[in-house]
Amino acid sequence: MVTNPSHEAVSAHYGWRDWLSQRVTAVVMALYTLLVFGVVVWHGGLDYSVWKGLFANNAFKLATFLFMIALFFHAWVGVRNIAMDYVKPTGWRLAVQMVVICMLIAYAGWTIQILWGAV
Amino acid sequence: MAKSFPVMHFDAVIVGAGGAGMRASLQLAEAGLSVAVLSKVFPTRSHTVAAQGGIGASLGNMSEDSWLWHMYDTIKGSDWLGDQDAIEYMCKTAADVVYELEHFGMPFDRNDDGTLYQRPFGGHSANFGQKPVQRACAVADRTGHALLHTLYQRNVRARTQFLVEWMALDLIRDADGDVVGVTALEMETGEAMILHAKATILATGGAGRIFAASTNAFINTGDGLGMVARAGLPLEDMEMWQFHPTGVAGAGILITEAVRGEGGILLNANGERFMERYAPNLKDLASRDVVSRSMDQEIKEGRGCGPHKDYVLLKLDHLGPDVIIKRLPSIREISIKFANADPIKEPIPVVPTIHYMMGGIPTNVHGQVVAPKDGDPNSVVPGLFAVGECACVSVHGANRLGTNSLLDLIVFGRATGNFIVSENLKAAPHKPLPGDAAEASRARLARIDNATSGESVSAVADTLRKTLQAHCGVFRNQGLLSEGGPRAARDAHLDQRSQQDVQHRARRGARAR
Amino acid sequence: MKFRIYRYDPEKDAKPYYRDYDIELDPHDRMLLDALIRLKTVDDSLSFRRSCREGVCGSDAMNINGTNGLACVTNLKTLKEPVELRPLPGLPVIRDLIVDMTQFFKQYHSIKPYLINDTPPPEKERLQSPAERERLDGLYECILCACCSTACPSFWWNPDKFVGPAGLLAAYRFIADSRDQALNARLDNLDDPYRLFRCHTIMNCVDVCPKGLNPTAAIGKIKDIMVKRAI
Amino acid sequence: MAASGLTIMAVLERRIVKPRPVYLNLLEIRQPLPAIVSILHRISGALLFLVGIPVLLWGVHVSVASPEAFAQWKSVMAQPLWKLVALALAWAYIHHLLAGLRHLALDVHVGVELAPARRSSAIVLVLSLLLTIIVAVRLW
Repeated sequence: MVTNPSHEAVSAHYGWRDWLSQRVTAVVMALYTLLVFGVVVWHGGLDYSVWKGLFANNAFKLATFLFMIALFFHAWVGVRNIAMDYVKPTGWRLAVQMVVICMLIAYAGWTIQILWGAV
Repeated sequence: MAKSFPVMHFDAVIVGAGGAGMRASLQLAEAGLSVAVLSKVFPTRSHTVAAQGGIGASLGNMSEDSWLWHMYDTIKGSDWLGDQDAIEYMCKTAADVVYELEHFGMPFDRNDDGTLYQRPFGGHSANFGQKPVQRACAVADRTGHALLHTLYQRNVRARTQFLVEWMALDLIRDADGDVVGVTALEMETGEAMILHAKATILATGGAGRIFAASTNAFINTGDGLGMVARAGLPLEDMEMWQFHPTGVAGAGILITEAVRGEGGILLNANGERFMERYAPNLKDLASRDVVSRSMDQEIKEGRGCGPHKDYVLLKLDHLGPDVIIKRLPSIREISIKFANADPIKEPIPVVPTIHYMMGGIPTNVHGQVVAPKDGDPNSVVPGLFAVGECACVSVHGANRLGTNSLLDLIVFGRATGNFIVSENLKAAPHKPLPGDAAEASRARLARIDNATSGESVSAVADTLRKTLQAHCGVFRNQGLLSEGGPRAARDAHLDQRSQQDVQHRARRGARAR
Repeated sequence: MKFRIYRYDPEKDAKPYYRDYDIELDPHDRMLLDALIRLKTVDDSLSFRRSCREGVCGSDAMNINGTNGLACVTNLKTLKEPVELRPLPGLPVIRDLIVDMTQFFKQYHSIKPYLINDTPPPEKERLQSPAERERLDGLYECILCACCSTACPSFWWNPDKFVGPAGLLAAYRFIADSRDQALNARLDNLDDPYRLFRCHTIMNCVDVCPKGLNPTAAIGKIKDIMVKRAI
Repeated sequence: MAASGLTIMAVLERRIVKPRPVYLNLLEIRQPLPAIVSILHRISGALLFLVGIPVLLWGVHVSVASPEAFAQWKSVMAQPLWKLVALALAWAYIHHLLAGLRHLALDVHVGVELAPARRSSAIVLVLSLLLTIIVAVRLW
């Protein structure tokens, strides 16, 4: 075994933002989960009127939107992490990441449509 | 097999990447010389890593101290047999080299004022033997580990070239008797090479593994001594071996003297602190040979502990858990793992165990190997240097003072590096290799490769170790030694085993003269 | 005692295989390394690294019954038979239990594992308070045995890009040193989705470290400092 | 350096011999509890991304559309197959959430020692299974 010191520092100079945003989005989602859980318990279950009422409330709509955006961002970082570990060929990895981005953008559009589209 | 080996050229080749080798390589690499350090293990696996207690230097951080007192302790410790000029140089330089290590980043323990903490140690005294003094700079009980890693790190910074898991085979001497490099084997591929060098430095460590019970690592097999002997050069003071008083009974693992420096005491089967009888002044902190002999005496006279009455106890529970955990964490770990005893609660069973080789390859203070020639007992062998435990600058005489081994590595590793740098090797041409540069190694490798029968290496080694253990113990006398010498030679079959080596050595010797 | 050992000799074997051993041990054989040395007297082709035999040099790291550890400090009594010995996971095998650690050391070197302080050194020591020195405890003791990095799934998938627990522990050892002046450069060097942020706090490193060190905690502190610096 | 001699780099380059085996048998390498929680975190995350998000969006979409759609959605969800899907997703969500909270705690240096980390991973594992069982009871 021959070991010689290598000195190349190969930092990409980014990384902490993704790491932090994944944590922040996680907190947002956890809070929203708590909120929905609370509402359901408060009403002692879910029927259509409660459900519909919730989605008529602008604050809840906004909260849901925030949750969805957090979810999509969280998912993006998470799935990218998975791809970085298991998809070795760079081309394939970029392709997977492109597909994921497209899916998430489409989901975001769908979310907007659900929340503020034709009711 | 090819007639000769491929050749690589360097300004300097260092064999061994322990404390001494890497301190020397650092001087050379930082001076811009092309230097290759070859080592049969990765550098941080070298035995320096196992040094525990400290490195001695009269910084005077705890109370007044002087390099003269350090020098006195060293000479007294050596049984007045050390080379006093070399000892003077070492003790005078000690403070500088320790400060240097600190600047390299070594994580020394500290005092409240931010200076280096120093602990008491066996044989360290103030005012020429009057009272104990705190002189040992330490990193908990992992001083060697911190030192070796710091040196490796500093060498990474200096971009030293390491040849890791390369085994040096033989010195190459030309017709003038000058050393012009070494042959070496890359262990992974089995490929042999010639490393052609303007300076060859042996830093191969001690040979503690020739004994059956040893505090030494498995790698301490004395390879460098063999290379020197095969090259027809003499060794010095080879009968002078230090027993460390406190090796874990049965396992041989070292328990640092710092344990006694921090207040640990030795007890016999009667629970008596017997060192008070043998050394009323320094007691448990007397020098190592004194403590080892006293322990051996106690055991011989039937006051040993355990079912076979064959060890004594090292008690430190009275220091309290805080001191043990902060200053002696590895000792606790070793004791729990190897002696089944948590020193916070119970004493550690210990016996004197072979520890350090005071003798070795004779050198001067520049690390130049010397040998008798034309009536001059200290004639320099051009091109060859030796540092560290394998060398005998003779700063340790017949018994090394605790903490002086790390000091020896650093002081003489650095001095040798500086001397070689001052020789301006960069500009000098390589001395040509002799035509048969690889012959001895080639013949030996061929013999091993082509051998179809023989004995088991481990069986021969075991016999040899037992002989050494029986004849070169704590008490050594004329009768035991003169009986043991020939027996060891017989065990190793030196008469028949190495015919080719011997013939070669004879040829070389003739030429060198 | 029964052993089952991963064997591979590049000169003879097309691929690795397992060989079973059953040997009588001596009562003095306490640790796994003692048993391996005894095995070697029976089968001298068996290859493994070893040196200090007391857990400070880091040579004899291997995968023992599925878990990375040092043979010299693994008590035989704690092992289930047959004792299954394999090389450290994820690194190329040179022979038997010996792996090529080049990749591991490359990562260690990449964090500049040495004190950086370009001010001229004082005549004596640079002062450091006991509290500042204490911050290095649990960091400097690493023996580079590679048990941690080769137990880390993130290192398995990206050994060429992820610094790994050992390297990051060393990085934090210098970040935490009051004498080091290269904090920003060190953080810049690690601000990378692979080099630092492959760590997902799986904590396998902590689980196997024979010195009881905690690379995960150190990595967490690096992330902390990096984020605080940025915000 | 003399022309006849070899440089270290030349030696290194010659050494690239045949490809070496790498030992990495995931079934034989023992994974501690925290590692199991961690890999389940990843698996559940992947599941939530691949199945969870589209099912969630579809569910919200149809359920708020009209009372009839809501009722229809409820009846679809009452089918055993969909119940199983819902249960799997519920487990994935609960485990991902709890394991995520554990990771957040580790990130702020809480429970990052070995013993508490083992304990917290056991808690996450057991608690997420328990909650999943409660969901299952509610579903059936």
